[in-house]
Amino acid sequence: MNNLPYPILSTIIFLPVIGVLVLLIISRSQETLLKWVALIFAVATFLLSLPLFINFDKSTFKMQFVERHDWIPAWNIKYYLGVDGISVFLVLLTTLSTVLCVLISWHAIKIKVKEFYIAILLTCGAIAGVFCSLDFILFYIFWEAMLIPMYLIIGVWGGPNRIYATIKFILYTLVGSVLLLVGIIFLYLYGGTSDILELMERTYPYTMQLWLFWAFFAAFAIKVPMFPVHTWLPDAHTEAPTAGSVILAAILIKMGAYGFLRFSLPFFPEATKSMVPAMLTLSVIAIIYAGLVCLAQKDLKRLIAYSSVSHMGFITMGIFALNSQGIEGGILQMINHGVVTGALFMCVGIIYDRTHSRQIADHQGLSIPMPVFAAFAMVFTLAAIGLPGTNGFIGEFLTILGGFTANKLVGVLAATGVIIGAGYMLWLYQRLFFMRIHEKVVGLPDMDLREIVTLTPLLILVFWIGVYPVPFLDFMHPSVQHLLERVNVAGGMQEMNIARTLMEVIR
Amino acid sequence: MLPELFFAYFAVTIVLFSIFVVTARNPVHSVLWMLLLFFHIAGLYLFLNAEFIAAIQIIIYAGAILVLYLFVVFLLNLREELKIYRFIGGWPSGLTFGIALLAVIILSIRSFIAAPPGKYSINLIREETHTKALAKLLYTDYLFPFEIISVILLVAIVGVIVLAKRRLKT
Amino acid sequence: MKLYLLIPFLPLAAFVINILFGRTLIRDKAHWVSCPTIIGSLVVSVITLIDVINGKIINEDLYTWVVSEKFIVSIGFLIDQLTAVMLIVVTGVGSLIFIYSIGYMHGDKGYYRYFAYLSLFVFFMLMLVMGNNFLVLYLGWEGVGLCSYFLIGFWFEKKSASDAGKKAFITCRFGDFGFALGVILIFLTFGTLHYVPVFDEVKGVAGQTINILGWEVDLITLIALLLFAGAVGKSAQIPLHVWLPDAMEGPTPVSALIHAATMVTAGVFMVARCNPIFNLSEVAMLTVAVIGAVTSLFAATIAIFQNDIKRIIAYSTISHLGMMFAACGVGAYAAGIFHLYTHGFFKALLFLAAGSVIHAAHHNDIQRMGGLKKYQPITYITMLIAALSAGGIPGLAGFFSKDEIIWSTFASGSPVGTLVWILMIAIAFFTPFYSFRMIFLTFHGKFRGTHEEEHHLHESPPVMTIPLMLLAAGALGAGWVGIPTILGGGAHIAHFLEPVLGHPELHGTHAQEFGVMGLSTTIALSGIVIAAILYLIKTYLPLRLAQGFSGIYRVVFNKYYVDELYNLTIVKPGLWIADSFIERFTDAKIIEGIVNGVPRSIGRFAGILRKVQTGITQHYAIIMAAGVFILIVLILW
Amino acid sequence: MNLQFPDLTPVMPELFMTALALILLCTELLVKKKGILAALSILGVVVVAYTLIGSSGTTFGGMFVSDGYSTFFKVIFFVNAILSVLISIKYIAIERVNFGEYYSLILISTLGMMIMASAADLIVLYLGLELMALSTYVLAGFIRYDIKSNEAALKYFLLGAFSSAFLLYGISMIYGLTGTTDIKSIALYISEKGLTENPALSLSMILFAVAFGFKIAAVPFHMWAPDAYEGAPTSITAFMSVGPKAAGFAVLGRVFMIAFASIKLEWVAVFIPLSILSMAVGNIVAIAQTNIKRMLAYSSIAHAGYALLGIIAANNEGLASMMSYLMIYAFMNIGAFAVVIMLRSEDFKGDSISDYEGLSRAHPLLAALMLIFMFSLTGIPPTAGFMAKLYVFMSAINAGYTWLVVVAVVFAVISAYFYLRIIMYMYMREPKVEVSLSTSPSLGLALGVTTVAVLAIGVFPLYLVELARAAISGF
Amino acid sequence: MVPLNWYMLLSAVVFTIGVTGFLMRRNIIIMLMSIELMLNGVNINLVALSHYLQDMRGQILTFFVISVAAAEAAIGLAIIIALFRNKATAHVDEVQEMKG
Repeated sequence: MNNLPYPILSTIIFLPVIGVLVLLIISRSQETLLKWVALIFAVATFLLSLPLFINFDKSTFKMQFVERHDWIPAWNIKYYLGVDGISVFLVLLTTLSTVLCVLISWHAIKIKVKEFYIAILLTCGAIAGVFCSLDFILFYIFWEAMLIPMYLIIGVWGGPNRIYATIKFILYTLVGSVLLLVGIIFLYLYGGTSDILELMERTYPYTMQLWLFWAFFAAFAIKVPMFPVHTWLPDAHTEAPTAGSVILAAILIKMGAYGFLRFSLPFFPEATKSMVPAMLTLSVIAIIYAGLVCLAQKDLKRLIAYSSVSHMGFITMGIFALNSQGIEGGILQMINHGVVTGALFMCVGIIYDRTHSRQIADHQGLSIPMPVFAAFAMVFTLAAIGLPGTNGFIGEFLTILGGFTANKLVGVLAATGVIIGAGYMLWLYQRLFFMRIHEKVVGLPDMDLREIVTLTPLLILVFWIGVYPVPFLDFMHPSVQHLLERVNVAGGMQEMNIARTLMEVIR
Repeated sequence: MLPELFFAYFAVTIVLFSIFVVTARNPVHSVLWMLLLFFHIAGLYLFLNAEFIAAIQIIIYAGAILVLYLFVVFLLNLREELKIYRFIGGWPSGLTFGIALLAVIILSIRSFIAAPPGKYSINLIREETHTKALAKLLYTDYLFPFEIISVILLVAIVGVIVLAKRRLKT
Repeated sequence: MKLYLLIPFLPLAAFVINILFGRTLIRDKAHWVSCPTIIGSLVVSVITLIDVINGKIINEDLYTWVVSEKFIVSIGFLIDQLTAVMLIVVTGVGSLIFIYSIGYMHGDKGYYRYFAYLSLFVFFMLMLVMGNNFLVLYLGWEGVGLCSYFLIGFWFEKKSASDAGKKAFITCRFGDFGFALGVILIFLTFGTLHYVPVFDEVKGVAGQTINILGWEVDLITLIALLLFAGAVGKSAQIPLHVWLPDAMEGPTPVSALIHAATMVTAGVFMVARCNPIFNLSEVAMLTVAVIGAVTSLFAATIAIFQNDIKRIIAYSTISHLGMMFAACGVGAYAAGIFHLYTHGFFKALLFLAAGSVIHAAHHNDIQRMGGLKKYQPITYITMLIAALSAGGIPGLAGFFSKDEIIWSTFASGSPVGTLVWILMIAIAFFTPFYSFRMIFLTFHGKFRGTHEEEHHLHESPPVMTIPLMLLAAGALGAGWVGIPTILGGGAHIAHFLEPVLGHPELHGTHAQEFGVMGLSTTIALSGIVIAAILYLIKTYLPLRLAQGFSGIYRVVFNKYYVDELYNLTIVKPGLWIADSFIERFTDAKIIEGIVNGVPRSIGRFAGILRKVQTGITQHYAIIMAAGVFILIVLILW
Repeated sequence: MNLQFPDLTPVMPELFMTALALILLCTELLVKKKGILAALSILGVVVVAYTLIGSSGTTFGGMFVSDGYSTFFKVIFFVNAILSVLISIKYIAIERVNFGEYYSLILISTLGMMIMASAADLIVLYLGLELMALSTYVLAGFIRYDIKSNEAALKYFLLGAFSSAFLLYGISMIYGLTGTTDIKSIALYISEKGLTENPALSLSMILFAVAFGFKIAAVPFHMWAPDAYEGAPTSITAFMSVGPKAAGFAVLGRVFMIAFASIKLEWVAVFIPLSILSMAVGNIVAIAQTNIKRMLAYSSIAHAGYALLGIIAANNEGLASMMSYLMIYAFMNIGAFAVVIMLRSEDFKGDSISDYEGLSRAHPLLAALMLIFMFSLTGIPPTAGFMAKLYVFMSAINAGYTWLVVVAVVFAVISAYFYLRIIMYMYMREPKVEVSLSTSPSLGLALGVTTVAVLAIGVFPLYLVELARAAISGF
Repeated sequence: MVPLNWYMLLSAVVFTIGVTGFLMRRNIIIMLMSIELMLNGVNINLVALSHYLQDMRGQILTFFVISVAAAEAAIGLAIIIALFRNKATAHVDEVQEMKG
């Protein structure tokens, strides 16, 4: 139970909403004030979310900081929040990203400033809600509500082709989430409750599991995004404003992976097991396929977007490896990817703010005018290619280890993704920062204090997780163990059931 | 045998007149066929011991409604009307579905089972006279629908005024 | 007090300080941060070495690094005999190169950056050799690769430099791919990654097989080969050798430190470290020996025709690395490590001397040099010592280690050993030949450059020449710790390393040993002589020979077209697939075709469907009637 | 002879409503300011709503029943009437049809709906339906100098009369089969006499479905809707996209759930294709529209398809979900129309989708409201539209129609395309024309009420759900 | 005695003739008359049933139908007149401002 003096999870979700209300009453001409109010609320949310990290009880898999109130008694739907080792970091990542998104947009956003910060705060609040919800319907509401501000963020403040991108984004994700909705309703009616923990305790018939698995898969796979439903992401990333890309990369697409962990695995263990080969195959295809596509990109953001797909492939591979290393690696990689890819998008944003071009060819020799920035970008690039000592290594290694344990070929193929990753990232870095200086970048100012402040927390996280990941991993052990027990025990029961039916048939 | 003959006469004429109504080139002719049709239907009602209904069929339908139609028909440009084709494009499909509908309706009412007779036998109605029996019911059991009809007629009055008024106020 | 911790963390501290404050505060005083720290490391290393000699082996965990269920790995250090030797090589050679760099890099605008990277490199290299488990090894492994990437591409404005850096990193990644899988397989087999338990239990799993894609493969062999794949990448063996020559784009001291003395030898170190695993697999040993020997010869032949002074030395490095692997492959790990140790000195010296030459000549092409000995006497002498040492002239450091290898291969008694021995003998000819070709072309004869260039020629400053001289001393005498018993030496190093590396079974008499020694010496001397004939006396001959054997010449001169082959078979098709097939076809046409096609066809369908709404009331009514009809038919029949 | 005076308590709201309409007709002659009429009608409706309390019971020999079910629908009708009046005041002045009859007709039409909702006898039902329909025909053609309005009225009228003829034929058929027109007695007779297999009964059921399907604008009986919605005065479009549809659902629920209870399987089989087709045609054709009223008309067709899911579930929970759906739909749809109306000014039509381009630049608040309504119509939380869809999906899945819900959600995605297009125009395009809004306090009030309702129900649907459940409990 | 079915058949025929007329004719007034035909078809049915079931309900409904028909006719004709004023036509296929 929550032993803090305030309902921490509700605060995380709704403090941004309060911020939105405050923003609403401020005149739109006072842009500086708007920014500061948004920043203050974002920072406050972040600070208030820190007890999650400090006060978390690492010895139990049980939900913590639980809040539970009646919400729609007629449907037995509760306002039920809580975090465990799987979700706690995602919540923290969300609150951190909010702050960074506000900061990174400080000068980049020039039109409809008020709406922009409203949208940012709403998105982050809703995404935090997704990670905290322990009630299915509540979960789904946050899951979908996030789309509204995100639609605007990409569509209003995005690049030239933003309308296509945003419509693609929203329709793509809607296709998945409506199937999720059907699945949720089905589960809810089957179990008579929408309490996730309670539903998790039940066993479901195998055929039903299979159907529901695919329904859930539709939503989560699109969100992740897994091959072959990944094509919305490059467009969305490319056209979104920097903050939008950061939200997308850092937290939004984690919702999919989180969904797999929180729902698909424990709810449908047998179905998951029988679908593992398919899932692993898709993951590996994503890793290699997206990696190769990266080699062909000419647009900065598009390249990083595809690299995101590739990295998310590692995460899904880890998750569906169904072993401790894989899943913990997957969770850690979720955080890592959030940090690193988020940071890379910020880097792109910093470049874009200066040159207003996303073409790789328009930038060369950036490290001459911007040495500090080059150093920052280098660190994130290295983290992205999984260099030991950075966070990327731990996550990638654990997921590959998990994948290899589950299926050797998968592990081997995934490991090739590491080579390709080094290829495209270093090539990108070379084309951006090295070689003779391009005339367009001559005399660009280096990062200012705000930008340094924005990127530094991520830099610290890169090294912290890379050098000493144990504090992070410790959060996960009980929850992941519990999850695996659930998957494995249920699997045993399934076999028993099959055996029993076989016996009956024989008799 | 006589009732059947009567019925056959009425049935044949009703059907024929109906067809004439919908096929006549000249709307005035249509209205006039309609008039004849209504008289025959009224005759059929009489045959079914429904004197009052027969009476209002003639008074309201033939007397009021059809006259209204006639007025409006004359209001419109008839000369133009006679020159052009009377059916819309794609009328064969309309005809097809009309006939198809008739076929399925007939097929489905073949096995029609009527409900058991109620208390208003012919004798009872004769005893009380048809109009009185109907009126009693209208003012007692069917008072509520009767009141609704009054509102409907009111709407008709208001509606016609609103729609057909010539001058715009504002 | 864990003193040994200072060894890696002093350079790390130097890196942090330099990278944080270098640009603003330290600037051209960066060496005042880096040099003292590495000398400090050297001092501690020496102390540690003495401890080790006294029997104090350290195996300690600093802290737990990664925990996931059974997967528990620490940041921990193992300092045994092998490590101690490596520590001396790294910090010793490193210190000298650091000092040398002060002169060489003087005035470069990336001065602080250079020292920062160099310090970082030393840190990772030390982590690599000091780690007590495979994951720390991997950390160092990738870390040195990274620094190599930085330093090769140090002059990043040059496209060739940044290309070379990238190439080095990515080529190594191919090897690391195998290495990482090997590490994973080790964990899955032994449940731990720490050396001691793994090596203790390795005998227990001998003979086990593992199913890979339906093939039953010997587990130990697989692990060994996967690990060796990493070594092949890092130590630039065939087929992953292509990056090392290009790596010469970096500053010359970097080539000396990273691409000669330390990083590239990491592969040898790793194979030696994992000798309990390799020993159990004949196939793996055979592979190591053959690849090593073939690479060695291969690189030596290429070196003959190169004109870039640094590339010659680079190919020479590949060749020597091959020899070390060949030694390991026949079980003579100690010989390999011994050669690693001596090679560290003479090859670093060669590079530094070459650097001194380049410093004066401002280019790398030996065809445009000549007669430099009068301008750069110290450089000339030191380089001569290095070349003699490399060539295996008796008495010098290189001779003892090289001879040890040749003898070991000869005496291993296996057919492979004999084959390798034959190749080694051939190399014994080539090595002095190309070394002296280089020296003759550089220092002897007349200067062949422009007059203005000649004007600039001068001896390097003391800060560069002193390290040269110190290294020359090493190239001379470093081998004396391993003088074989038949020559009256104690073969100290072999005995010293025996607890870790074991002792190879050698079958041979003293007479044979003398015979082999004599043969190789003779051949080496003949190499020098032929070089002298071709490049000092009859200088017209090389050209004529090249014309006479133009086919062979062209193939070898172009490095057997390996780069071109890779370009054609891997890089080009890879990019083509990425661009034309996946990006333009699969992604844009198929997936996006469906993704955009479905909404588009819905939109088109909407356009058609709205035509039903004709605006004519009867049509509406007809549709209603049709609806009624269809419903009735649907329900009643 | 029994001339007992009937109990008037249950029918009180209807009586008051009639009186109100008549009073308005009379006052129109006296007052010059039409705003007073509007205020009067709103106040009157509030009073009528007040009389709803305690009006439960059956009267007129069982022909009229006032129960929870009818009360709930009457509340929808009142909401519809009040909001429609609110959005009309300025609008009909702009359209220069500011006549007092307008309000009376709205009220009479509402009266017709109320009678429909309470009808327990097919005769009453028919008359209520005609009352509602006739007044709506007139309202649709209210801008009589406008050819579009004429056309709308004409098409609506012709097809409406056509469909009610079908209804009558169905009534005659069932009358012949059962000898009664009382809904409960019909049910009793059918189940007692085992008429369930009789094709004539099925025919009659289908004819009912056709007539009601017409009122709720379900495909293929929807053809009138786009034209009528586009041509009718916008306020009336709002009015008739909610009121007659809700009334249609009210009678649909009562007739089919009670009278045809024993042939559930058959009528469910009728409504499933209707529902699928409605969702399909409504959502797909809406994509191709350029006129926002027409687009909303197709959207309204699609929403009928969703609400039909509640009917298809064929149980009390299904009905409750359908009722909640309609209530929510009333708010969000009228809200959307209120925005549409706001764009209409003296010399600017403002009903083309392209008129919304860049609306957020000049009128951010209005754009934000439209955004809420559009998302609500799409069914994205935390708006009420989501809860509406959730509830009907829940009841449909509960009844075993998971596949149907899958179809429904797929079409919901398609619907997102055209709803979000409006938002895209408002927020992501640059304005091409200067749009001046015709604001008025009443319009603002309507927008405020609908927005608050959409959001409040979206976040706290419990009251509505409980209300709907309570309403259905005595069914 | 004439069987009930005959009446019902007649009613069905008249009804569908009305339907067909409605579906085919261009003239709005004739369409209106077709609707009247349909209503009359229903009325025949109702009166006949009323007679055979010995129940007055059918006739009462007929009475209401006739009244409603009157109201409908009035409003329908008013709409036609309003339309005619704006666009001088009585042909339904010429009234297609709105479609699609």
